[in-house]
Amino acid sequence: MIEIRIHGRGGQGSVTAAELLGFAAFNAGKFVQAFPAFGSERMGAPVKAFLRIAEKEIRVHSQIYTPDYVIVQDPTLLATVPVLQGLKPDGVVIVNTKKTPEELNLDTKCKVITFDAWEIATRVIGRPIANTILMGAFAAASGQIPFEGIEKAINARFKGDVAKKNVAAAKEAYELIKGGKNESKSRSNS
Amino acid sequence: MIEIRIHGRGGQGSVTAAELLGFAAFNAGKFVQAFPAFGSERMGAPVKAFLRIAEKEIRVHSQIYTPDYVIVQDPTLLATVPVLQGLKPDGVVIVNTKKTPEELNLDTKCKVITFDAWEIATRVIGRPIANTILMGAFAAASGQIPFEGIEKAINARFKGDVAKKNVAAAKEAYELIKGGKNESKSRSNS
Amino acid sequence: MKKYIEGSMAVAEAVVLCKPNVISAYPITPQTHIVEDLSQMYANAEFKGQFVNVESEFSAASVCLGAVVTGARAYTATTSQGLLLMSEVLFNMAGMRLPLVLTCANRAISAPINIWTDHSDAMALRDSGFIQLYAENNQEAADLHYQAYKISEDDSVRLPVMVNMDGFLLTHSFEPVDMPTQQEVDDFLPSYKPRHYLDVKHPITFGSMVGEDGYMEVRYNLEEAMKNAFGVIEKVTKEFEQKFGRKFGIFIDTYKMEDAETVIVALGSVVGTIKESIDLMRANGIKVGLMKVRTFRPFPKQAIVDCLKNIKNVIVIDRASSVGSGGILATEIRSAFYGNTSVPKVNSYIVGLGGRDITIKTITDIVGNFANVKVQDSQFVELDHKYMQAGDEYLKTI
Amino acid sequence: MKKYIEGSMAVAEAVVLCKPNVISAYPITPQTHIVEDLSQMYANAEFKGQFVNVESEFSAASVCLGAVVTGARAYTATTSQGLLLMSEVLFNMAGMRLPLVLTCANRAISAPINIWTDHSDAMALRDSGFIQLYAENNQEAADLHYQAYKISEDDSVRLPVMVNMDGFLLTHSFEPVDMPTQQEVDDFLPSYKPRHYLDVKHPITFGSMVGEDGYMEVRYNLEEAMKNAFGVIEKVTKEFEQKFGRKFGIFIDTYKMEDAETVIVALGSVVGTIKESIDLMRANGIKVGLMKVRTFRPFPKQAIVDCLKNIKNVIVIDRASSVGSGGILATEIRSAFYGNTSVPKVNSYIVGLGGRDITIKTITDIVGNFANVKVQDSQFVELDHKYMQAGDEYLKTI
Amino acid sequence: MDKKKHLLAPGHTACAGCGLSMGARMVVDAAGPNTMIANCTGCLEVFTTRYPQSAWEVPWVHSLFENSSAVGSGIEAALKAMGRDQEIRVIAQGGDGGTADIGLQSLSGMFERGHDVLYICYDNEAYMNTGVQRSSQTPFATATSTSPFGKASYGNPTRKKNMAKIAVAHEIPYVATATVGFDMDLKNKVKKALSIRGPKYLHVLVPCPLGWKVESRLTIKIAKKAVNSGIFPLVEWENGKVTNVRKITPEPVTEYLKLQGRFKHLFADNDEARAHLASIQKFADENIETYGLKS
Amino acid sequence: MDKKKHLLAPGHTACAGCGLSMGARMVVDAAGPNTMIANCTGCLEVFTTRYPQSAWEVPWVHSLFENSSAVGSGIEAALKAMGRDQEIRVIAQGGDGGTADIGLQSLSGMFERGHDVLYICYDNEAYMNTGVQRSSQTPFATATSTSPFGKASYGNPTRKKNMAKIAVAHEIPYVATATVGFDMDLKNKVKKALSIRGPKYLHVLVPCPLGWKVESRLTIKIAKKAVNSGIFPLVEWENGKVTNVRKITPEPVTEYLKLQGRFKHLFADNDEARAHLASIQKFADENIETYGLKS
Amino acid sequence: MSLNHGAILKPGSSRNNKTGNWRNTKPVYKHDKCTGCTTCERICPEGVIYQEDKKKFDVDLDYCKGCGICAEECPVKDIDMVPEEK
Amino acid sequence: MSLNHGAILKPGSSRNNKTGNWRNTKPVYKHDKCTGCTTCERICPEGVIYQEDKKKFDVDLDYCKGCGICAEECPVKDIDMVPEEK
Ligand SMILES: Cc1ncc(C[n+]2csc(CCOP(=O)(O)OP(=O)(O)O)c2C)c(N)n1
Ligand SMILES: Cc1ncc(C[n+]2csc(CCOP(=O)(O)OP(=O)(O)O)c2C)c(N)n1
Ligand code: SF4
Ligand code: SF4
Ligand code: SF4
Ligand code: SF4
Repeated sequence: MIEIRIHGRGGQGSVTAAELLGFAAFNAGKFVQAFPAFGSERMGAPVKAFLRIAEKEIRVHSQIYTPDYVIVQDPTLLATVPVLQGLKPDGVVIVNTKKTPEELNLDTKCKVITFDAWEIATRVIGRPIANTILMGAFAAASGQIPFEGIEKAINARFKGDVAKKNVAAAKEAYELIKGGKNESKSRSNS
Repeated sequence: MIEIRIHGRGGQGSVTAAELLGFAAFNAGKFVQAFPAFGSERMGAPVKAFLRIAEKEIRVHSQIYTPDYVIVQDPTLLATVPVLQGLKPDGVVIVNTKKTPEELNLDTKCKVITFDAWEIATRVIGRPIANTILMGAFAAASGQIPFEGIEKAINARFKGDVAKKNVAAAKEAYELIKGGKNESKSRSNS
Repeated sequence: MKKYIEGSMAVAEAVVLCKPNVISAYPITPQTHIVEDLSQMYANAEFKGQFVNVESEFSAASVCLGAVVTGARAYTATTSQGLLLMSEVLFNMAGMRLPLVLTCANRAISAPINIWTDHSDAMALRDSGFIQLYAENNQEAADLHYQAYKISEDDSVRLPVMVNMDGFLLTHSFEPVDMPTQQEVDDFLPSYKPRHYLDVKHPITFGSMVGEDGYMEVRYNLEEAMKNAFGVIEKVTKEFEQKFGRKFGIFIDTYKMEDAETVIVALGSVVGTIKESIDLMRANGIKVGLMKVRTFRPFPKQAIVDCLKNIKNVIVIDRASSVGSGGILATEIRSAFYGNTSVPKVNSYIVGLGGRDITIKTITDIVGNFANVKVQDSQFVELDHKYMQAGDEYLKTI
Repeated sequence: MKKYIEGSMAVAEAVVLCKPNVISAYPITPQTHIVEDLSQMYANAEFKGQFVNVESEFSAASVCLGAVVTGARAYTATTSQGLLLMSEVLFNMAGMRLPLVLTCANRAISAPINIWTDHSDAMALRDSGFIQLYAENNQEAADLHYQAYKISEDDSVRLPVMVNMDGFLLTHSFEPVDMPTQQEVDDFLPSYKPRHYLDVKHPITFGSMVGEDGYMEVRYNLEEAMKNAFGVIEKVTKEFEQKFGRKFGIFIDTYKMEDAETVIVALGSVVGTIKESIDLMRANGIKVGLMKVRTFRPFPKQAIVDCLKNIKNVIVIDRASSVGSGGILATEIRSAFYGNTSVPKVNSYIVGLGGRDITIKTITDIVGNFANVKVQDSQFVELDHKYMQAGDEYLKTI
Repeated sequence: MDKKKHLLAPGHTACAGCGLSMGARMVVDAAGPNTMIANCTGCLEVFTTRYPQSAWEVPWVHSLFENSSAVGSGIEAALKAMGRDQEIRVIAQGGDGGTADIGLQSLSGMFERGHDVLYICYDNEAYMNTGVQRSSQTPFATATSTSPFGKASYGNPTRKKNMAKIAVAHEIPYVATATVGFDMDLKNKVKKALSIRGPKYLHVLVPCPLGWKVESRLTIKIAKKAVNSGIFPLVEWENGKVTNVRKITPEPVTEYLKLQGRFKHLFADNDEARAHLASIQKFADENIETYGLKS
Repeated sequence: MDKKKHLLAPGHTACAGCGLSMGARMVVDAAGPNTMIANCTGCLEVFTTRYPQSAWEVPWVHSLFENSSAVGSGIEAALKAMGRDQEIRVIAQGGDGGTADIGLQSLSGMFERGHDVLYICYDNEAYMNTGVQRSSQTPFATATSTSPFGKASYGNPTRKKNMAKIAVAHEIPYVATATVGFDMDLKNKVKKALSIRGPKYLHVLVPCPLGWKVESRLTIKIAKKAVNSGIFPLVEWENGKVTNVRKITPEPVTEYLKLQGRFKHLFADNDEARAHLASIQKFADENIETYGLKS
Repeated sequence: MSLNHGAILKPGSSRNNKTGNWRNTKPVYKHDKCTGCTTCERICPEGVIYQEDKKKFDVDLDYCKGCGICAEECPVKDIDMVPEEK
Repeated sequence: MSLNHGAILKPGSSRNNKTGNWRNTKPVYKHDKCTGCTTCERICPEGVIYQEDKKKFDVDLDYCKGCGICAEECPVKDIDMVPEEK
């Protein structure tokens, strides 16, 4: 079972991202469970969403405390939310930011992937909404879901032009991350 | 302990009669408990009220099923309500009616006392309200309460002229019943 | 002074002696006389606080809530449908730790609509965080109110208290009741000094939203307050005895327990009837005793176990049933014995629902029949289905 | 067909497959998604009955009541405050023997206000005469609805049913759920044919006032209907298994009980977490099993006793507490053992109130600590008071 | 002589001379047999449906005190959903307490949602079923058991909440006031209301001999006096506009008040009493003015 | 620069551009520090008082969703009983749901009993706290999560329940409508209301960027357009009479509607959409007519 | 056990309850002045005045509670209230 | 255990919650055209625009959520909304 935690802000589509990633994994024949960190938060406030992907039925119903993957939708969260908390030693963090992993200098030995999702979003989709883009990035980074799965999930949720643009943007992120340029080296114990 | 059951109709003051008789007994140093047969009845419908008089604390909280005394405020009840039910073998029934005990011909071996309370009421009080009058009758029949007790109870509830008239009416009934003319012979087993 | 007085009036007078600042209530049979008597005292300027006639029980409780957060002593009374309708507010007041005294003139719950006594109403609120006390007679009903305010407002408790008295059986009965003087009550019950209240000089925010990070701790504190209530109830009851000379069992009370083989457990006005029944049965050589539950919340497990552990047979009389589970008091008593080595046989009876009269015969029959009853089920006593079959004939035709 | 679907949506679709005539509900977190999904299906003409958007939960339940007495199949959903607000109507529907399915998206009760899951809400209604079923996951949540209508409308039962699913944990989780076709549901669930309903051709009077002479018998019939429900639930569950191929424990279900020395008892979504915990503990040689309570009303005493009587240690996990008494499920289970010769040690834990997450560690810690716990009290698990002390400093200054 | 012609049968246990029992019979007779009724708790429910006897000849349901309008909404929705709504009319009804106090919100909801239901408020100006406690419909200065006359109280301190105006403010198609004192008018209003689709509100003044402390034979008289003094104007509103009023030759309100024990204290010989009587006369005068009642 | 001058502190968690947070601050600032507030459950309560932080600088209490007016009544009664009522003003407040739906009855009770309380309804035209479900204040044809647009639905089927009119029908001394779009007017109305003894009702339109699907920067604009189109007239009633209206030079309602995602489906190119737009224009025209809004 | 799950009642079954014995006075028609105006029939709160003929009405004394309204309202005073013999 | 029975809060303690980091764009005053009309100060939903001088207002960026209302409503366009560097 792999566990994913997504950090974002109300209105940025973190919950949708978890849901759609789950859908893609489901279509790929996996058992999945996606859910928000149930809050009363309003637009702009920090939120979390969770996703489990497994090869057998998922029975546990608790939040995720030791994720394999952490996705950070908004770089400002790094300052106020403990996004790295509980991340497994061999875990991966994907951060939407202009900065390189080195510039970010997170207090972790895990692999850190960064890229400017808002830039892609603004350019390709026309709005700074990064959730589908981060889905593409996750697919590439994790190898858990083929890109076609992401595409199908996006098309199941969005229609027409919006869908097309989201797929294109996600694809760009997918290719970018697949390229591996944006990752930190997974540092060994020093 | 003696137990009294009063039958009347909503609006005829049966509950008040039980309450005031209780007050009189209380003033005479007895333990008492007075309560209505709790109903949702409206003016005109048959109602019941109960009274217990005892020499020691009354702890039981149930209705009265085997009364020592039954008081019937309205003769029409005789046809529809089982007023004699449970009456103790040596019990007494006091009925407000024009008829004599013999004319009434109740199916009981107990002592039956009848008199026309409405006649007294209409004449002395000015309204056909018989409850205080029946109190006077009960005091006379039972010997449980001195007439002064009845008088005090009436004065505690009513004011001025109304009180005076009620006392006078009750007194008339008291004297009448004390006279003993209106009673049936307590029939022995035949 | 001993007065000959209706139960409702005794309670109304007791309440006024406690000097609440705000009374708000909504009429419902059989609580009405209490409210009417209070209204009359208000009209006569004998009660000098605010009397708020509301449009529903929901608002009655809410007005009390508003008054208490403002630092006032408040009072309400209700029963049955009214208690259910205000239940959301009652859970809330307990959770907010607001002292209040509420008189519940116990009555059955609809459907079918029925205005007579049983304990379904108060029992339905047993999770709410209210302290629950049950009166045996009108003397106790009145006396519990002085005690209730003192318990409710104790700083280590600060929980609302429900004083239960059987509808009609107590509320509408005239009995002798010893009523204290104002001075006596004042000496016993100090004026209400809340720790926190709405005050423009020291603004506070009341009733905040507490998330997963604290809710459980707040609820735990509530449980602790209930535990604290044990000590406070004991202290207050003893102080009451000292000042007023009337003695109550604190959480439970007993009658002729010394050599009892069978003990009847009950709460409310049936307790008096049971005492009479016991005298009768004892006269016939049957060794019966009584354990009366006066404090139902907090539930006095320890006192109950200590009282009953050496008894052979226990009969629990419930005037309410949790549909699909059985007698409520019986369930809790059986559970209380859990883990005890010495355990009586506990039979459970559902009696007197919807005002069905409980007579001495009812009680003696139950005792007489004890041996024939299986342990687990709750038995409904004295059923007679004929009356309810009245509608059948017509229904068969349609 | 297996769908990847949010719990709320699964329930909404299940409800529409049951073809209710009238749906009426009022939004409240975390039930909202169910109602919103139903609204969308109504807007899309996928649900073809009447959808009545009301001004309060009281009216939502009342609209359902009106619909059912008119011969319609009805549905509502709510939770927490909403459940309390409509409680008067719910007691009434059960007393009037009106079938209904109500989904309760379980949530804590105020105060303090908290929108997260626990079972205080449904538990507070346990006397009401509603049948109560609890779902472990979204598959079960959806499936319980088809079964619930069939149970509710059975002529020997005719009682409303509350299907409980944990708020957020289930309602807001996307999981794979097998959804049947309309044909399959139609084959399983016949259309509603009430015995009596409002009909100008055969006028009847519903909801009469029943006095001391009959109320108790009507309530007894209600208890009997609950007893009948045992048989009907069994029949319906088995028929469901046969038709849909999914097997449920009928009143209770078990997991790895064969050689278990310690058995955890629970209801709701925590059951899944417990299963995972058990696998983990068994891997470490600890012989733990699970008894899940699926049917809480009628309370399946017999099934529970049969299941647990030979167990040494029983751990009851309650996600609700009766303030001043303790774990509600624990109390009933302890009571159920009353009079049994072979009795396990039953410890009671209050866990996960107000959305406090229950993790595998929570469960394994409880099991690990079992021996250290006194029998009688209900233990609050994993308290941390620091957070709630935040207000103290200011309060000390005023 | 058809002893079954009424849709409310005799044998019910209302007090002798009860205006409510009169009104309810007039309403259901006017509505006819294709009517279903949802009823609040209150005198009407208690005196007509104490097990094992019912006075109703039409399908009738009582659920609780505060929800007949929501139950009525559910009946209507069910009839619609099952295609039975064409031939059947739905009435929801209650006393003034069930309508204007504890049931106001569910009534407002019924209005707002536009259910095709006629709501009838039987206004006897207090909670009679529970023993004459004040309601929001109790007139100013009335003595009731929760607004008694006394040293510190002159009876009910507030004026009647104006339910007809509140209903009109809900912008429903039909609102009217009526009374048993004018039975033909009442029945016509019921029929007219039932001919209109959507929510309708009819506020019916029904004297209560017990609560008003009036002799039972005066029920009709007193109801007429309420109208003829201007204290209870008979008005119809259609789509928010007044379309009809009953013209009167105004009698002084004292003619109305003096027959009733509940106003006895207003006839004491002191300034306060006189001032209160004057206020009540003013209320009547305002009605006469506002609705142009003078014939 | 006094960073503490407001009585609603920053740091609350309302959405950016929330009209409700704006309105609440304006109200409490206008009322001043000698004010106590009872608040319904809803966005305002949730975003200002999530433990361990409060944005309120005045004594404030939240109890439930439906009872701030009854809690406010209790506060007022307590202040009176304890002789603290002279210097302190009481405000009860809630969203449109807490006011016009689930709390309507307790509000009506507060009016009827004559409590000296100012009630403020913050009308964002839906249940926002729970995710934009319709309320009785949701305008006709609005898409919400319980009145979505779809094959069988054109959004909300009913018109706004007219709360100001309902309040006026309760015959209370002061009723007014206001909006954050005209902040001075709003504050003046609060002050005027608080200068009057008895129950007062103020209905404040507060745009919600989330629920109305409007850009957060447009909150004030959209509020002004609501007024300037005539769809939300600004009116004051004193003792039942209109004493003041804000005059406008009417803009077409489409100017107001088209900025809002919740009305998007009304701009489809088909007859049904056009018919609905025309109805909405008619509602505005009726207001313009009724209140003489044209300057 | 009863079939009657919801405590359902038969329509009009209140006719079993003869309220006539509540009465203290009873209405007696003179049957002379009646104009056939139907007032009495329309307003009787029990609904137990029946038209037997164009100008002849009569009371079902099984139910009449003796309220006196018919006598009070009869415009031509064709009805007397007469004390019941008890 | 806490004294805080009712989960009571300190007034204005929300100031501990710096909502400034919610912002994507921030208001920047040009401080040239301002007429001192006070519009921005009055309408900021956070109440965090303060008057420093007759014609000089400034924003407390600790709390400003960047809604853009001040810029939108400023009648002389003295305020620009500028993207946050993140
Ligand atoms: C929730 C609730 N509160 C109170 C009651 C008690 N109750 C029943 S009827 C009634 C008064 C009815 O008054 P009204 O509606 O005016 O009708 P009336 O009896 O006067 O005709 C009351 C207070 C109840 N049944 N339910
Ligand atoms: C009895 C009850 N029902 C439902 C809810 C859930 N609930 C809380 S706030 C709310 C909506 C609030 O809407 P509104 O009053 O319009 O205020 P807003 O949030 O829109 O400002 C709802 C439905 C509740 N808390 N209590
Ligand atoms: S109390 Fe009044 S309303 Fe009720 S039955 Fe008697 S007369 Fe009619
Ligand atoms: S949802 Fe709307 S009302 Fe609620 S905080 Fe956000 S903008 Fe304000
Ligand atoms: S006296 Fe009354 S009940 Fe009898 S017939 Fe006349 S009106 Fe009817
Ligand atoms: S952008 Fe919005 S929150 Fe920031 S200062 Fe301007 S109005 Fe205030």
